[in-house]
Amino acid sequence: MSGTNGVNSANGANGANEGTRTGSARANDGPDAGTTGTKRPGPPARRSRIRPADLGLWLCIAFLALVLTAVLAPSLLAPGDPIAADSGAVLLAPSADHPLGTDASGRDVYTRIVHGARASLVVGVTATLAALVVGLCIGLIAGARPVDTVIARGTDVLLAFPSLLVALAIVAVFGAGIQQVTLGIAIGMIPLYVRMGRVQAKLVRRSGYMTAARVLGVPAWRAALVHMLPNMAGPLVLMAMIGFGSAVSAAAGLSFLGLGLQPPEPEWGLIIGEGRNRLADAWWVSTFAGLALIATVVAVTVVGRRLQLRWDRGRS
Amino acid sequence: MRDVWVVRALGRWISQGALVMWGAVTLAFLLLKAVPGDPVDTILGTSASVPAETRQALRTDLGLDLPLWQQYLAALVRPLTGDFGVSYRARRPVLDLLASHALPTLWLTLAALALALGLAYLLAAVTRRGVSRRVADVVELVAISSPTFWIALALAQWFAYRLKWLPVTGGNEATRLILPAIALAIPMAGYFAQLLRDGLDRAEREPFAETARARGLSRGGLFARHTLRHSSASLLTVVAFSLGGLLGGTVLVENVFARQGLGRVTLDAIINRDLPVVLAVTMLSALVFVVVNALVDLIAMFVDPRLRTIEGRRRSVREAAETVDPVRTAAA
Amino acid sequence: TSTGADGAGSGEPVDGGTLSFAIASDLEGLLDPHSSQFDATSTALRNVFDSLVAVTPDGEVHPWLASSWTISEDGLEYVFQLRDDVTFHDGEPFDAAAAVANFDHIFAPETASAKIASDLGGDRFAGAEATGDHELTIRLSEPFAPLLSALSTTYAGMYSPAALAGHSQDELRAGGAGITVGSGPFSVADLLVGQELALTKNPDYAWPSDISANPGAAHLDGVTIRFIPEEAGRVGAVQSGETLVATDLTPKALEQIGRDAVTTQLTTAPGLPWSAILNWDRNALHPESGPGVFADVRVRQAFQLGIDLDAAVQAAFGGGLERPWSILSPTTPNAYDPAVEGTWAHDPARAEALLDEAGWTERDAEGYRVKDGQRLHIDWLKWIDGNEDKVALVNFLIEDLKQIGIELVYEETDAYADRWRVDGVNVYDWDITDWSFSSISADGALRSHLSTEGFQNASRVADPEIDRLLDEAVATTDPAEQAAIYAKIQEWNVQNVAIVPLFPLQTAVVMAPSVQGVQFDSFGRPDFQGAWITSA
Amino acid sequence: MVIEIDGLTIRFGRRTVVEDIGFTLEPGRCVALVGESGAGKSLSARAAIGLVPEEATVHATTLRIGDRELRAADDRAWQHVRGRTVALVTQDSQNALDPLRRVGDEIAEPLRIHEPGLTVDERRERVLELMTRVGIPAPGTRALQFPGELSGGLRQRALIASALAAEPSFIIADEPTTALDTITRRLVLDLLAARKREGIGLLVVSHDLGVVAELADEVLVLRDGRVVERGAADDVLRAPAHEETRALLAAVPDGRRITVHDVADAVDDPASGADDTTSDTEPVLVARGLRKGYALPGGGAVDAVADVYLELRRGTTLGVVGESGSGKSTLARLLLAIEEPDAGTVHLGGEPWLGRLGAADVGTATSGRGQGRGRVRAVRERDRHRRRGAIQLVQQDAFGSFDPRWTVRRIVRESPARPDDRRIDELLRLVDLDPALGSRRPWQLSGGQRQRVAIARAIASDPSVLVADEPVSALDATVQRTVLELFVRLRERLGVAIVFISHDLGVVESISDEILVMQDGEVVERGPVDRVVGAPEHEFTRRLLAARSTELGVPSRVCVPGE
Ligand SMILES: Nc1ncnc2c1ncn2[C@@H]1O[C@H](COP(=O)(O)OP(=O)(O)OP(=O)(O)O)[C@@H](O)[C@H]1O
Ligand SMILES: Nc1ncnc2c1ncn2[C@@H]1O[C@H](COP(=O)(O)OP(=O)(O)OP(=O)(O)O)[C@@H](O)[C@H]1O
Ligand SMILES: [Mg+2]
Ligand SMILES: [Mg+2]
Repeated sequence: MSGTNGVNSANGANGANEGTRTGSARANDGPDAGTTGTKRPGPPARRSRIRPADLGLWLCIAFLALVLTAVLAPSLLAPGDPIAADSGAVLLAPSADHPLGTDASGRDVYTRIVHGARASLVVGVTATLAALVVGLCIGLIAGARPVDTVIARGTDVLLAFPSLLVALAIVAVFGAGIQQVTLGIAIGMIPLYVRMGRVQAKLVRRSGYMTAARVLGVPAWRAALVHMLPNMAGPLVLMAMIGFGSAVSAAAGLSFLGLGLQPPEPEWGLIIGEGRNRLADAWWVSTFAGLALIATVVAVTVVGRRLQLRWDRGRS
Repeated sequence: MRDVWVVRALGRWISQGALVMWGAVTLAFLLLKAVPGDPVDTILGTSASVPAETRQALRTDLGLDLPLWQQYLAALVRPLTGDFGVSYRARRPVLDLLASHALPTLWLTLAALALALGLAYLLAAVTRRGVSRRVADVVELVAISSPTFWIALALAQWFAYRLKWLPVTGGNEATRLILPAIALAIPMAGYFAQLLRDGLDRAEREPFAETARARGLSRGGLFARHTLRHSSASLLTVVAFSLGGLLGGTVLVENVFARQGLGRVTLDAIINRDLPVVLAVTMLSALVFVVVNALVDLIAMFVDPRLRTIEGRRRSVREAAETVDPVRTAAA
Repeated sequence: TSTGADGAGSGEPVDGGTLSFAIASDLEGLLDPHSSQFDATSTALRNVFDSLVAVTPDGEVHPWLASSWTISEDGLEYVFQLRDDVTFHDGEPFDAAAAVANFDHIFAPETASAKIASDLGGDRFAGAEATGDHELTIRLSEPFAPLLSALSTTYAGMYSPAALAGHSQDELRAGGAGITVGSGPFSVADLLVGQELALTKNPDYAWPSDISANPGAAHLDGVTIRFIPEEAGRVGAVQSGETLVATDLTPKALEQIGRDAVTTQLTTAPGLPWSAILNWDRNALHPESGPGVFADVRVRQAFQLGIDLDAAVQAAFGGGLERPWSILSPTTPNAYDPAVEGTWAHDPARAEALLDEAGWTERDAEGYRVKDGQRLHIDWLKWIDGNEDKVALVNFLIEDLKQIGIELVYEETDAYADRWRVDGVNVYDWDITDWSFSSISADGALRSHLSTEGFQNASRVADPEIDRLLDEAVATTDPAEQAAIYAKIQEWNVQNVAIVPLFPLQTAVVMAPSVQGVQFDSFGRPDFQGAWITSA
Repeated sequence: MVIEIDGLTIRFGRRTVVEDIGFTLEPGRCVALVGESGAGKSLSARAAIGLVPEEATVHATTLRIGDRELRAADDRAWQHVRGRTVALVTQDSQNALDPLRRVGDEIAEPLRIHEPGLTVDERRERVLELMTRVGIPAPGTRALQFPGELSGGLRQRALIASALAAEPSFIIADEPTTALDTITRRLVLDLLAARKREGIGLLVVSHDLGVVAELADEVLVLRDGRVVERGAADDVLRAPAHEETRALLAAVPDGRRITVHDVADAVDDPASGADDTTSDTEPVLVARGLRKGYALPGGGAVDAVADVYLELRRGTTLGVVGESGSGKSTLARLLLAIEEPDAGTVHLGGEPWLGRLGAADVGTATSGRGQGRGRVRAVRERDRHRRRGAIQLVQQDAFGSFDPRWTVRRIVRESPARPDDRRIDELLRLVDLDPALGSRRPWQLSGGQRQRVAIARAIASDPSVLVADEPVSALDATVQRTVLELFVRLRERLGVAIVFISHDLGVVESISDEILVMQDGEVVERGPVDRVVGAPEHEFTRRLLAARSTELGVPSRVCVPGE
């Protein structure tokens, strides 16, 4: 984690030289160390600092709240019907009635984008979660050596496939549709998560507390459950939060190619695809759907990174 | 001593490469066999006017009535003799088909990669601190988050249709390469730039950087002589990983820009269950993966002598895995 | 109807230059006209292959590779006198033997001809024979009037016999220089799969049909046909001057390009307009599931009357298109029946009455009609190409039908093959699909769709009366009689609703003003033999 | 030419970490900054070369180097000074050279910067000369190697060579010896002393008074960023006026054994272990013929532990010393049975604990793996599981040995004894921790506190053997001392036997009854501590001792608590 940590840890009190090799224990552990005479502010003091950069963070959180509303209760944000065509309102430019214009079938683009959030995000979340769970599990078993080698090579094989193509192939096999797309994207992402899972598992396995657990006679299964899983999960979950963006993009990409969700249900990639031939005279269709997608991914990434930073800092 | 690590690396690449190729072919084969529907229908259409005998003859011709394991064996062995079969759909030798499509994609990918790297280095070098850095951070984040096909659409819209600066459609002339390459490069450039900057930050906080500064080296000197190499070393592995994402991205970009290329061939082949083409593309992409990884490995070992020992490799893989966000890498 | 450029062009022809021409479809595997049924094949290869005869848009037949012909009294024997001055691009001479080789190829099973074999009469075609060096005799087993018009198409184009003999069917389909060898004004120079087809001028060309304005070799040095699948791409390519000619454009695209900037040729192709094909017998293989909703003629009629096609076509395609009334395009020679116009205008009240009558009286929570617990539901399975204008059109129809309580679901799936046939048996697991079928002869369009044995008879019409009418029509040589029979069939369709025409199959070709002398065939496909590019 | 600093104050935001410090550094003289960790030593020293972290604000009334006033100097101005007038030798020699560049290039860098006129050949010559000067053998080949290919000592010397390259008048050495093993440490000290004799001014930062005693002329003792005592080195070390100085001095391992008397004042709890009166003759831990090899990457193998025998009795401490890589940790892992040996056995409390049962009787390890499976069965983890609590480990990196998400209480509770809350409080008190700390998480503890938690967890199951692998190496000297005392006290009170591993002979000496000296996996010398220290038989032990005795140039008259 030192990498992401690095981005901001310039303000970490002890800078880069943390670690054990320097021989500079950080606390003054005098003869009276039993009493809590810590004079220097520890990590908690650092955490409470609020910086102006947080404005961006709060904006992102607010936006995500909006997106979440769109997923759970789209009608709150856009009461209209996202599917019903209207031959009287074809390709209208943004106006008071249609803040983001209408598409070729006379449907309100804003309504479609709001209602499209669910499909786009559900695919992203489900696929990412699935990949995450598989990655965690495989990472966890990938301890015993022969198994590990097999898994490592297997992951290599899978990584040789561009993940979008994997998703494509899955959709080709099982047909287009929301479950298939989710499955395809999940499978496409799995090797990455397995890889991360393995690395995390290795890190944890090699850690002092796993040695300690062994010495303490903690059974292997228990150590896996109480030490490995939670300690692996943290970084993985946060990476998944960041990786979620690519899942959403991939889903949109598939829909865009006509292989994802099927019209007339709204979905962001689909909306972008529907507007692609009308960019010259009806730019609003593709453009706004794309912006919604980008903004969501940015927001999730920002929040994910911030949490990751916190997690890292919490442990050093 | 130097020879030893090169030889060892060679052995590793060959054995792992063979394994990856075999696995890739097997997977593709299984997947395609799982696809419902008859490739013969793809070839002849579903019209009832085609007599059943014709269909059967074609099936025999394509080897589709052999037992599955024989088909699998053929899929594995025939490529070794340079025989990749005939595309079901295009009715052309697959090798021909790939030969004419691989090059445009190669150019596109290379151009995009070069562009992304160039942009990333520029950004990372110029926006080290201050306001510019904060702006760059945001811009890069947005770039990373933008779907390739959307960027492609936007670029086509503005630079080809509206401003008419660049041609709309695909081809191999340099001018026709620019827009697709940019579309592919933008998210990658953002990602690379962030990685680079991260690497620079990290390197600057290393003790050797302090030592170097203590010798009187300027910031620029530090960048040029020390930190640049360090951040590049970690970027390299990521570049290798990004290749997969890049190939995936070409599907979309080639689609938007009507470019001839592997991406579209693959898309068509998958949709049409054109097994020979899918297998060949799979092999090709696995081969590219293997070769590029080997190359990157080699370059990395030249850049970073620590990688020449096994322990060093282990450590660096671990570090890369810790620092790099591989999810993003693949989707870049 | 065709508007815009007239064939001749203005000013003196200029020699030289290469013209680029943008089309939508890739030609991968479609370069053998004898096996392909796709428009793109014909669009791309019209100038590569010559045909025995040529047909004007109004159906007049003119000599081309055949300088004259006679038809026997009983209409069963056609004797063609062939030109003796024709050579193929590879130097092979054109003679009766070469023509026979072509017909043999068309009907060879491995060719798996998807179109032309049937257009030539299918089983009626008894054989072609060289009755002299340059005399070709075609025999039919039954009279088949549309033979000549079928012979005029690119799909019946004449290959060099050497090319046919020297290449496998796979190679012919894939095509390329040295494989796709005809005798036309241009020869295939290079094929970049997925990208372009390069044609170069055949300098020796001296045998155009007498419809052609240019008696000799082409003025252009070459034609580059570029495949640009996205409409926006073709529009952009024309706007930016990357290509001088483009086709496959929707009315909205034309608006976008602007009529002043280019010359526009609009042709409504003869044959079946873009239509909804109603499946009368869904679940034919699973009778236990009951017949589909369209088994009941009242439901079909309600469907026809419930859609507001005028508004939908207008909204989906812009002002350029007139809605169709008949299953034959007005441009189909000797066949169109103007009497059907206005006979099935939007009438929701009548539609509702018909549905009530058919027993669909209850309504469910969402307002759809229900009978025996089943919702009145129609699956519309998308056929090949769902560009967004067509999708929009369907979306409007969905709304119209919702008003009268019918639920229409449009499925854009790539797995349509599964819904068409399983184990080689046609299944047709859908209520509606959509396509068009361009054909210079009415028989070509109607027989395939409405005869009991028709290969495109997706409605599963099995009406002896119609079969009889179709046979009668091809048996007669009197155009007026023919037109009367076809009128009956068109009226029959309005009553029985096998097919609902949705919008005219209009081919739009746009050309930069510098392009002159392009001629168009009945389908609106450009012929570049007489074309040139002005330097201005 | 002097460095003159006065009124130096450094702040991070509102936090002042260095306040009003001043000193003058002259050629040929050495000023030392000492103080506990975090006292501000490094920051003060860095201020003299203008390399305080960017986020810090620095004020000084005087900041002069030679006749240059550098208070308001920008980076460019500092660049002229750095390397040419003042050079810096950082503590972390492992990482202070760019691992991607050749050693020669790194040494040459100051020349490149400050003497751009030199030709390539001249520069190379200078580099070789420098390398010879700092005692790097075969400089020609070394110059072409990468830092990673050099041993720690060579790296440290290369670093010094690089600092000397542009012939600076002053060298700042920040903890120059901390992470080094004793022998290398000696070399570096000698090297610095020689530079001082050559007339270079030294500013040494260390919490190690041994180093200070040897090099410094003047000492500044810092605490919390303030000078609490300053004066001539001899005076300060001999007669420390401030208690901080005294604490620092007390912590210096001086080879004197820490005895119960040292810690007696803390013992008043009659709790556990004291009931033991049975004879000590029966050893609790016996290892026979232990052998463990690792395959080397690229073929070959290394014997990390080769044929080791040892016996350990109740209440005694066995010290294990040796250079880095000599196999100490591997031995520990074998004793704990978390690694399977290639050969040999371990008996714990008289019962088989590790290795093949049959082979135990033979006594010597004959061969590797596999044969005679039916008869000779290795002890399995299942057999050991119940007895795990009897042998426990204290690791060097206490922080790393805790699950970072857990509270102290939960960490201690993981012990196989499953202590309840009352017992945990008791244990915490036993290791001198306030039970209130039980709800904290590892990162909220100081290094010493963490080590105590680790010890508390280890003794919770009432082990008969405690294996401590470098338990104090990561702690600074003051804390080190208190932890050592804790070990002694626990040993006396609980009767636990301790295997104490360290690379630092001084530390081992102060706590052990017997010493085992390891080199390359083999035990080269063993015996009672007095005998080994007093009359070393093996050459290697002598070297370790030599390095130790000169380094600890601190007069042992200084006051030690409890004496
Ligand atoms: N970059 C920084 N940001 C914030 N605080 C810092 C930074 N660097 C050092 N400090 C703080 O300044 C104080 C003095 O640090 P300094 O490194 O000088 O200590 P030191 O005496 O060298 O300790 P050690 O023996 O551990 O090296 C410490 O409290 C430290 O936490
Ligand atoms: N898992 C392993 N795989 C391969 N070699 C190993 C492994 N563990 C230790 N070694 C090697 O065994 C030797 C002894 O290592 P060990 O860790 O026991 O040394 P040490 O005396 O504890 O050193 P240090 O003081 O640095 O901790 C070293 O050469 C080391 O490289
Ligand atoms: Mg320090
Ligand atoms: Mg060790």
